Amino acid sequence: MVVATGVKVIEKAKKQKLSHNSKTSKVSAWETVKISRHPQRPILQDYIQKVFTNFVELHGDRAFGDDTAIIGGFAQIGNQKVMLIGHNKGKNTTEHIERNFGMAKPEGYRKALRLMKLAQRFNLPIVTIIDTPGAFPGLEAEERGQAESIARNITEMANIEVPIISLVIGEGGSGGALGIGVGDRILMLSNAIYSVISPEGCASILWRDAKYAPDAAEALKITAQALLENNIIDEIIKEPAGGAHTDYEQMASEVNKVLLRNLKSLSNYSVAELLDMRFEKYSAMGKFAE
Amino acid sequence: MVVATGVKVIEKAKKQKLSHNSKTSKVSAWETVKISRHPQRPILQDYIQKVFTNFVELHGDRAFGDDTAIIGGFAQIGNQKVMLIGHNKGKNTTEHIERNFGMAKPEGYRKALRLMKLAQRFNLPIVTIIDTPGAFPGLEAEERGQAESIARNITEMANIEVPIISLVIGEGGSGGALGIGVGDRILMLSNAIYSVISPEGCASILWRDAKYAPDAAEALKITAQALLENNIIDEIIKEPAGGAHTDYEQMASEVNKVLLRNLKSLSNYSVAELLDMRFEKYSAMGKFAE
Amino acid sequence: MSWYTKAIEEKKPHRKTLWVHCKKCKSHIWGEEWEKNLNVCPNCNYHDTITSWQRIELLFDKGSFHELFENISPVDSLNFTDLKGSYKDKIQANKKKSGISESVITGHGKIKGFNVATAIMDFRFLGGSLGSGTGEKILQAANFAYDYGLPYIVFSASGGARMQEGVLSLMQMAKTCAGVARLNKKNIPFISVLLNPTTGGVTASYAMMGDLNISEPGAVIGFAGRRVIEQTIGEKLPDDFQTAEYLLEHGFIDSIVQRKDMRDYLANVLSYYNR
Amino acid sequence: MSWYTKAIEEKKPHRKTLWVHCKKCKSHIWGEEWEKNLNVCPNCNYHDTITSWQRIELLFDKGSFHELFENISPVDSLNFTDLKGSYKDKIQANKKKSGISESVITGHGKIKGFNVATAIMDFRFLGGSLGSGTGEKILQAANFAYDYGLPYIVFSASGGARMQEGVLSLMQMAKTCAGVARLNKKNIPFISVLLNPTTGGVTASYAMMGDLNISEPGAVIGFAGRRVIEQTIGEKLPDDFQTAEYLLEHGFIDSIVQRKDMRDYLANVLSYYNR
Ligand SMILES: [Zn+2]
Ligand SMILES: [Zn+2]
Repeated sequence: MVVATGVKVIEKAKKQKLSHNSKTSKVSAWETVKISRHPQRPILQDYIQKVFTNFVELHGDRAFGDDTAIIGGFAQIGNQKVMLIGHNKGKNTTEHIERNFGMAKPEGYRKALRLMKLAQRFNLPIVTIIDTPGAFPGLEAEERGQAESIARNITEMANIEVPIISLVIGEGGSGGALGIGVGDRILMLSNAIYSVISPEGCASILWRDAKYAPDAAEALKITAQALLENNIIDEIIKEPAGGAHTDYEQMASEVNKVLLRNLKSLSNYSVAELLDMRFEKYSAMGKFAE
Repeated sequence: MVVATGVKVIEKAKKQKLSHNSKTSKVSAWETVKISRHPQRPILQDYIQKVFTNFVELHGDRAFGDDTAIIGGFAQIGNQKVMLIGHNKGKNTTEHIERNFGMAKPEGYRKALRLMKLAQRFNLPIVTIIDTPGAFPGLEAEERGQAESIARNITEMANIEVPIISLVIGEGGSGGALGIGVGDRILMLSNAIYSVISPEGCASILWRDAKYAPDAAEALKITAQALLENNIIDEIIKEPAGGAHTDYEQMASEVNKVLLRNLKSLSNYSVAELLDMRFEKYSAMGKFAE
Repeated sequence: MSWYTKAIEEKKPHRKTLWVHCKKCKSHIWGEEWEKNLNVCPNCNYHDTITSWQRIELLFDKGSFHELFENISPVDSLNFTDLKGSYKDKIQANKKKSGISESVITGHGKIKGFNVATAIMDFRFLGGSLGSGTGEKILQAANFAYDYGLPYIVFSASGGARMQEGVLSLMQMAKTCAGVARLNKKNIPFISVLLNPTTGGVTASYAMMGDLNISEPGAVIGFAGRRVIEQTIGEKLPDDFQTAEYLLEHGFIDSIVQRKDMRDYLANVLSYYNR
Repeated sequence: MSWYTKAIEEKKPHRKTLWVHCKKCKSHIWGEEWEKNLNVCPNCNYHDTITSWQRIELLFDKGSFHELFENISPVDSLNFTDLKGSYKDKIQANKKKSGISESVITGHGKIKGFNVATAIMDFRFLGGSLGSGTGEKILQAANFAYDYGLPYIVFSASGGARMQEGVLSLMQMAKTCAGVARLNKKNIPFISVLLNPTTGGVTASYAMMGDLNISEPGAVIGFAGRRVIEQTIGEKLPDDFQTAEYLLEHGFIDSIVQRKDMRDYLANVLSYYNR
């Protein structure tokens, strides 16, 4: 059912290709949103299987629990060993519920930070995979410090002494994405989105009605292309025509190639250079008048 | 009621002075246990008022809660500014319950560690005051990592880059005491106790009956004098005749004097020297054959 | 125009209101009394919003505050337009309304003799939202603290990230926290004062990262919005949810300080910094 | 006597038992099958205790293990005597019974080619309790790891602190953790394997401080005793309370590994250490 709807969206998107945004012949922002949320879109689990080998999953935040919305562990890509950390939405209704649709709680972010520090101890570069509608907006999450856990990750990631690559594979939902998304390279799949607020949320605040989500999506500049132009991300990984879900193998092979290239280029820097570059990178973010 | 019993104990203790342990004219280990638990014995609150000035209490572990069984904050002793952290049992039934009888939960130990790291940032020596029957043995405390929180404190205290002085003012109850008790100087009031297990607990395991607690207390060598002889502690602060509760002012003045002297002597070392000495101190603990 | 003149100028519009209506207890308070009481209700202790300049006047030694980075102001880099108009127009309107050019004032000054770098958010300017200009100023002030080895105090009052700047706004969370991270590494104290309200992306970045997190009574501090959470869990939330008192109990706030005591409290805390 | 001979010698008493009675599912298993299955019940997967030397044989490359600090043994420094006799006599009896002289074997060896320093606790010796000798050996092995830059793996199986040594025993928690703290500072991995049972002061010190905490299925791991907690809260505890599975769910264990897979698992993890 969900799948069918998703497929329909894609068909519609293909048809509208030329009509809506003709001068660049790209799909509209809202259509990109739909592709990024496509029920058959490959998720972290798929990349673990197709891009990485020898995955050793590690569990727990050492304080409260093990949040299954975030997965992490040792993994290998080619000959390169890394710490892999990412949101996992799950592939079907059972898994969606089990994984809380990839919406992490404080213990998820704290597990992620623990594993990043473990990566530092083992001297392994970190790859984070972002795919979440956002951090979980629940009572207990709030009580246990949803804000604190994201804030701490963002802060400590600035000081982590190994390379960090973040890749947005689907939805980059606001603080919930950024909580594992501070790095030396920010990559996005070509139909992924990254936004400060969901288009629906933005529309219901600024347009006073969620049905204006397509307008909000457009205004928020959440597509990979727009983010590249605004110097938020470093590189776009091209998806197969029709979207990542149409060809898992090709998608995986692209991701593999681009990750390896970026890992290699980051391996040339000393820790001090790396941290300076990371600081400069984030210092330069944003546009203002002076 | 409780008070009366306590006072009776002391009276009894005084009478038995010569009978029980005549060759050293000291009270027995079990009588010391009773003095250390005396309901009118000064607790952390009293020392905060009488030894320290300008106390700024700081709250919270930044992850789950604020455990009132452990109090911490900036404080001044003489002209010396410190981070003060300690168990607080409370002074009456209402407070006992509120403070959980000084039995801390994981969030208490985590608050303590947070404040120790804050002390490091502010470059303040740390004074910890120990007075607990033990860490709280509850279901939720266990779930949230009672063991982990104590283990982490013990481990990280080895690396804290400011001087640490620990003073046992009443009961030093096992891991619950040690969780804030690793330091460069371990001091004890003369009627305080420090034990790996409560005499009652030890008796019920090794004597198969808690009523043998006095024998267990003797066997466990839990008095300040015995611990000094076994090189566990560095110095005993003499209590007023009859126990600390008989003269708060004199007790406070002794504590003040000894803390200041130890703070001064520790201020002479570099961070590297301090950590080396601390490592050597703990490396030397224990007796074995080779 | 000196900081002091600015603060005085600002007060004028308030003086026009003869009676103030307390948002919490609904009592009517004589305007002058309200102001004399630092915009705190004498009846119920409700701590109402004050402007950045009022706070500076309240906290800093007379004449000691020096503004920095004051020329930074927002630009509408995404050409963002919603139903109510363009972000560009909003910026102009907010500048005019508030007399300041971003949602934060940054600078350095003395609190009872203790030198600090500081950033004071102003809820009047686009709801204190975190835009690129805000982030730049908060980072620059952190860098100033870093360069001069000064404790850094940030006073937050914000509805969160500034939607009209899209992901550029989101990234200000990382940008400001990168500044905090450098202070951490150099063991320079960072004190966060979370004022009513501090929510969303500001709470989930620098505001929650204080070596000390301090608040005022009753301040609302949270990540997700109350309504969103109620929709998610399908229940009504407790009344004190996301108040400073609630956060203290849950371990995220070191202490709640009355507005009138804040200056003494901060000075006292600063006196413990020993480097 | 070489380590290998020791391991072989040790097995003999087991061979005497023709049938083993599984403590969990109560089935009777043919002794040889039980042993071949590494003291794991082929019926219900119950992981029964094995001795330190059996574990060494199971995990380390043949002939690669070298024992260190083997002469360290307990002394009765407090002249501790309870109803059942003196600690001195207990030490002798335990030495004789187990053929080892403390509750832990320490040394270095190779796991599928990866060099490590290691400590393997033995529950047969005074319930694997943490005495001064135990602490000394665990610290010395940590120091060996520190000096040679080797990952350190500790296998815990312990009832906790050794009461008969009083506070000397309690201080072994701090002593061993001081060793772990030095490894942390030098970024040398510390891997903790928590075996059935790991409780009390051992759980509340080094055993819980692994960069990775690993366990075997069903292992009991806890701080306070089950009975003490039930008395405190006045309720019966859930059946799986303080099992490895329970701890995994609550965030304290990275993974639960079958005994037969432990060697491969550890080697795999060690392959990720990149210094
Ligand atoms: Zn009011
Ligand atoms: Zn069985």
